[in-house]
Amino acid sequence: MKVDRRSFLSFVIGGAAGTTLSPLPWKLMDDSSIWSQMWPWKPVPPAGEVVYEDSTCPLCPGGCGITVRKVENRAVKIEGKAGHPINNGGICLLGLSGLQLLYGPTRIKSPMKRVGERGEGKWERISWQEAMTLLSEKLGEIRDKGEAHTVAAISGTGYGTVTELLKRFMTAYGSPNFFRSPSMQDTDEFALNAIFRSKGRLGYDLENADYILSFGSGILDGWGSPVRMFRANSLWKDNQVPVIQVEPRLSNSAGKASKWVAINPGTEADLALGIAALLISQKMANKGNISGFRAWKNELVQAYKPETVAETTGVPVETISELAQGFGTAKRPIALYGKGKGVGTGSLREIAAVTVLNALSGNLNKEGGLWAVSQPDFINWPNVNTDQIADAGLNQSRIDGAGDGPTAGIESVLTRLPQKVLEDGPYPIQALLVAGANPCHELPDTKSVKQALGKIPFIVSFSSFHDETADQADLLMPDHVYLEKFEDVTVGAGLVKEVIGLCRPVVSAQFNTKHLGETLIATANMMGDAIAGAFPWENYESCLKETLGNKWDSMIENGYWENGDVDTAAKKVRPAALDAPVVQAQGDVNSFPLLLVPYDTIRISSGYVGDTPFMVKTVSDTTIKGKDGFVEINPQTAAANGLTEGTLATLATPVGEASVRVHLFEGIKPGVIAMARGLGHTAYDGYLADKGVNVNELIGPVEDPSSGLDAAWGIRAKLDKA
Amino acid sequence: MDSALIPKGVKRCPMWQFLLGLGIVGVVLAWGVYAMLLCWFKGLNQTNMNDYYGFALWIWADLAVIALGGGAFFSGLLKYIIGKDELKYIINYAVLIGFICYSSALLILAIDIGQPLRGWFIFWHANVHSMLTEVAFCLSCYFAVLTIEYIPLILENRQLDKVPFFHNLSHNMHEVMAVFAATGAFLSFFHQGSLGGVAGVLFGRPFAFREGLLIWPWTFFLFTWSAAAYGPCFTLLITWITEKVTKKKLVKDNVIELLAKISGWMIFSYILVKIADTTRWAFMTAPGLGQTVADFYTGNDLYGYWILIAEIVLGGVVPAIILISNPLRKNPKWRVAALFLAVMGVSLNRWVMVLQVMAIPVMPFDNWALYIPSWQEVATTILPVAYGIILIMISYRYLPIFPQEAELNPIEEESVETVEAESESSSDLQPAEA
Amino acid sequence: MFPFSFEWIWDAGHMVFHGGLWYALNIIGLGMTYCIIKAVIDSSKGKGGHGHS
Amino acid sequence: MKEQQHEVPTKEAQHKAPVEGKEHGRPVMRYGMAIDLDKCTGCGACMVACMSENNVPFKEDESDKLKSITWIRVYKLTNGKPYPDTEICYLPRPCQHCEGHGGHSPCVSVCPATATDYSRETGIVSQIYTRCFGCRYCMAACPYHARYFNWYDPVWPDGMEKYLSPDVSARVRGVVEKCSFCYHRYQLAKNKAYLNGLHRVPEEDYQTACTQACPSGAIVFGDLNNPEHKVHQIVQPDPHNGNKSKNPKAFRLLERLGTNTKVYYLSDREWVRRLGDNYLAHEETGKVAKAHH
Repeated sequence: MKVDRRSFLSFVIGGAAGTTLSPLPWKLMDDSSIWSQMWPWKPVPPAGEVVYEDSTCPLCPGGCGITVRKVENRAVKIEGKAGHPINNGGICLLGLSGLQLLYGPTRIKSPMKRVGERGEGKWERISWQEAMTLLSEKLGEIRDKGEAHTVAAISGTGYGTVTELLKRFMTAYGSPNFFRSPSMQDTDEFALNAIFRSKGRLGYDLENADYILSFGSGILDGWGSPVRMFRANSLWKDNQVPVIQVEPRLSNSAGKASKWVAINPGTEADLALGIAALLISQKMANKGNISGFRAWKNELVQAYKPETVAETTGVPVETISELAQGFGTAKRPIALYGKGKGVGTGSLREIAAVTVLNALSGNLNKEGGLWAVSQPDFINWPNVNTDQIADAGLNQSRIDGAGDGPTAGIESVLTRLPQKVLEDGPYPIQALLVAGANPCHELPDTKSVKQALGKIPFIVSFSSFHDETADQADLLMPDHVYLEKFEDVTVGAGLVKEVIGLCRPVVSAQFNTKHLGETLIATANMMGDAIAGAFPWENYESCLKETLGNKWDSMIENGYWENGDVDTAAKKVRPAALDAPVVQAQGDVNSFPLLLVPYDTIRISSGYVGDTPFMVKTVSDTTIKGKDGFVEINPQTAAANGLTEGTLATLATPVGEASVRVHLFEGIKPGVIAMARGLGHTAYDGYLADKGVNVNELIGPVEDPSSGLDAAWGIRAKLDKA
Repeated sequence: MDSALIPKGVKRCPMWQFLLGLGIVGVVLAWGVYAMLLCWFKGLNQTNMNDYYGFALWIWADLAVIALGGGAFFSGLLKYIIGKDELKYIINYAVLIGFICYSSALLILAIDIGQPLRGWFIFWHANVHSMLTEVAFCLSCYFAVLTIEYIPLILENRQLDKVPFFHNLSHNMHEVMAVFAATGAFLSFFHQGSLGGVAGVLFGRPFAFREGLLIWPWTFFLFTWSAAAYGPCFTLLITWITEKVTKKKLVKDNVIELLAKISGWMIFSYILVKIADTTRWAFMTAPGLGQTVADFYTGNDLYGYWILIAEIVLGGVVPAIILISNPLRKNPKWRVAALFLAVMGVSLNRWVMVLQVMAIPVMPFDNWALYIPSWQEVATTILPVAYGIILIMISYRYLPIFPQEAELNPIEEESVETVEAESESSSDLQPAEA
Repeated sequence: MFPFSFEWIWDAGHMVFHGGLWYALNIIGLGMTYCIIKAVIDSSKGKGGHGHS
Repeated sequence: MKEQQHEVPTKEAQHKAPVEGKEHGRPVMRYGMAIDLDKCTGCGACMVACMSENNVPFKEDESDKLKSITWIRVYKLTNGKPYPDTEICYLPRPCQHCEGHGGHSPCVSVCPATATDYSRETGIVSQIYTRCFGCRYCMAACPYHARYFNWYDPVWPDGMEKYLSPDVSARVRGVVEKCSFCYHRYQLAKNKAYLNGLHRVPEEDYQTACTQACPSGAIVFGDLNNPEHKVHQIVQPDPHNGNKSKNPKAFRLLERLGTNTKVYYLSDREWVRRLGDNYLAHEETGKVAKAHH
């Protein structure tokens, strides 16, 4: 027994000593250093041959040139294309993170048809053949009943072959109800139409201007072609060009401007006219560009005395005359129109006011001035010879009444669609095709938009992503993502030149998706000669080549086609609606003491494409915290309402209600609160969904009587501690 | 039933009581172990640490226990090198407490690092310019020394001592203990100092940064000095608590008072230097880097001037005076109060040198960062305490930790016990060995 | 820690630091070896302990 | 351990040549940046360019900025004045690649495992992910919060790992990472230069991802030691005054701490320059910063 004890102890000690002296611990150490740096779940990207391929970024109207770095067949990085006429190497964060869209899990991976309830997200994968059969049969039915006009289509923004193909499809099919989702282009075309009485768009020769007066345009927040704007801004810094930003909130644009003029929201037109009046009364005005000048000049000077303007705008008299002096004495001054990213059309009066101001500077269509650029017209397809069913349909009035009354010369008023659908007038919509648009998130008063879609029996989405609208669809026919396909990208966006960029397939299609152009051509061919006849091309690529004609070669070579000297669309301004009533914010002052204005930021994509994970990561914690979104409020106003930094509050407007957090910001006018546009997604995945509030749920469209277009710039609101 | 293992001439509580005690503390221990495993397997996202708070509760606990464990090396120094022989009556306990503190410190470090499997890189790829490297080396070496100092104590267990080899081993180790003690002191000087250096060298953080001597910032010397000064207070405090729990007098007052007195003078001298250092830092160092005391102690909800007062006056000047003055020191109430204050003081100092350093913004446009530890952090910080209590319970029960206990608490019918012990000894050996 | 791990340099810093380190390690190591060996010898001489009586 | 060796950029660790003078016959380079804060618009392109270049991971919720890995982070500064005199300015903050005194940057000197190093060749502060064991001492040492800890294992949503670049290894949970001035791009450029028989890397061949992407052209990157490089001409570093810039518009973050950073900022606005360092009430902007110790 004693032996036991001793042997036991010696065993323990001997064992311990033995182990330490053996190579075992050393081996284990060595191994641990290997394990701990190559766990199986750590991805090891395969290396390989590196190549760069040029393409164009269509994610916003900017049309930047991009270069994609590839390792074997994987795209690993998107960079700005050096030497490109628009961005020359620069690129924005959305463009940079395009690969997260390409490879992202929110892609729709194959055509699908709905099996569960609408919006329930239950889908059944089907073949393209099935999908196109489904579509063509459904449309065929409606058409055969002679109700072709009850089919509506919403396309993405911009001018291009794909949009035109969809339009053509609708024409051949026999429906007048083709809609384009709102963009700066509408504003431009509308301005040309209403004030220049011509077709085309506005062009701003910013690089050559020597005095910039921006009426709330997000020069650095995504207005126009964002990267071009950033570059222009740096150019201005180098040349000490004064930049004046008129805005109720200290946006990035205002923060970087040489002067920020804080103004009562919605009174920009008055300030513009006030300055115009001063230019005239102080003989600094050049009437050469304006027709019917004498008719209204005295009226104008009378109506917009500095004191009156100061009263309405909240801008001190001396500031107004200072601006007039600056603008009047500058050689090449230019005034910018279009709030934030310039997507909202705004009121005719406001466009007119700013345009008049530019006209008074005397350098319309001159270096450093505002240009009336004629429309791009490289798409010259033979007219569709429609059959009588189509003619019958096309003879029906548009459901939104676009083109009649104040909206004369306007193609479509998408913001009117939901209301018309809800009130079944003039006729119900039986089918809706949505391509490159996400009305359920982008349009004001999204609640009624969703209700409206709920009333439409058949909805087809061509979206590449599981966005809010796709969630409401019955049939998904996913389009390629831009990096997987050929497409022309016509860049308007306030350039004083014509640029057409070319998207090309940098990588092969990652999923079972189909180019929208192909889908349209193929479907058309399945719908009988009447429609098939309008699509003589055997596939989209040949259509594109044929359409671009001699431009094609240079586009293949450089990735873009450029035309430096553009034709001007008009020489003279015919002021309109200067005396039109001011478009007020919806809601009454007593029950809604505050003013809610949405703001745009380059870090949040507010269009058809949602924010990428990388972009969301750059959004500050005073914009989103966890799932809560913030409203910016002046400390004064906050104190008056018993709110402190980060307080949870209920934000109510005549349109909707939301729970938000409060961020105190000195750079916003007391009484005004601001909320970022583009948040509050309900679709997509956890990297984007349920973050913040979609401001469109709180703001409804407000129609400008003189244009019929939505001119809402904000809405009355109240904010109560939750 | 385990009486065969219990040292001769002392009385221990019945087994059931002992086991009950173990059980209760064991539950806390288990909770801590669970949290520890969470941190190891799920990673440090289990904590509330963040990129501003890279060092947090744990590192504070680490610095604190090492400072408090300083009692071991300093009383060792006093006994073996300086020759304060009376201290032999408390040195065992000092060693045990030191052993607990240092093993805890090492454990905490092992949990705190993001890649525990690579922890040994700190030795293998040592960067000799890093204070942390110095800490790691000296800490582990000194822990070895403490183990060496603790082993003879274990071997003196009644049963183990019967094994001639063990008997001789412990005897021989006692012989050369002075050498080990000296080495221990040497190592302690450096790792205690380096721990001070950890904060002091941060020239990017004006709140922590201190000028110094050669490569060593003043905090290096302050930390060593404070550990030597405050460590014994902790030893005495724990002794007092043990006496309260066991309801026995375990160490004679003259021993206690001797150590208390030395500690008092050490704290006194330390706090003078500390005040000098603080003044220099507040009026020269920090302003030279563009920050003022106001930047450090205002503009946040937690760290105010109170912390400075609490550390230096309450935790320094006051206990120093109490322990120096004979009448106050000899009065148990005052003495114990002083010990409490002292322990609080040094812990607070370590807290300030870790957490407040992290909290204070350096870039003018940056903000204060305050953080609340997650339960996993708290649990893993309490873990060592539970472990310490258990180790003390077991050691106290089976080892002759307090040489004066038998004398101070004489008991009768000793013979009976021993007889009983002999007869049962065989069956009771396993626990002692296992 | 060892001259063969590659970040090792033969500069003053390394010599001082590792000098001190290895010095301490050796004392500890040799001290313990001494104690153990002596203990083995003593036990074989039958000194101490009541274990084997 | 063999595994780490190939991870170590060049052999900086071994040789400790003086920071001035020559290195293996090649002139010593000090790569750095000049960021024009008046041009910077806070658009965030640099952040995303960096994330996509360097395989930086992302989580579902990144709104806790104290746990969000952004090698280059854009801070929003304000002059603190009430409406309507409020002004804002954006300040992009990559790793400042401190040289400290003789290469003793705050973080390098404290790393216990030599997992971060100051390159005598390029002046770049490297981070060796496979050597770092996550003690986070370097993070405590960095006053710029330029270092980030991987609190979580990086997880890319299904399919997204396809875009990961092979030039930069993905990091695992528990290690520290930070801006490397796109060091891999330097290595590529160096190889190219070698093949072309050049013994210097041409300015345009080595540019960081953020510099390249910045749509405002606010970032200028290059060798501060090389008079031909734009960054040198803008900054005009004064070697006799702790590399302080001779350009009155220029300043460095926390210059007076003696971190001797290689990222310079430019602004016309005095309040912006003053926010770049800690000043005592009576001190004049830009006057006090003198390399300390």
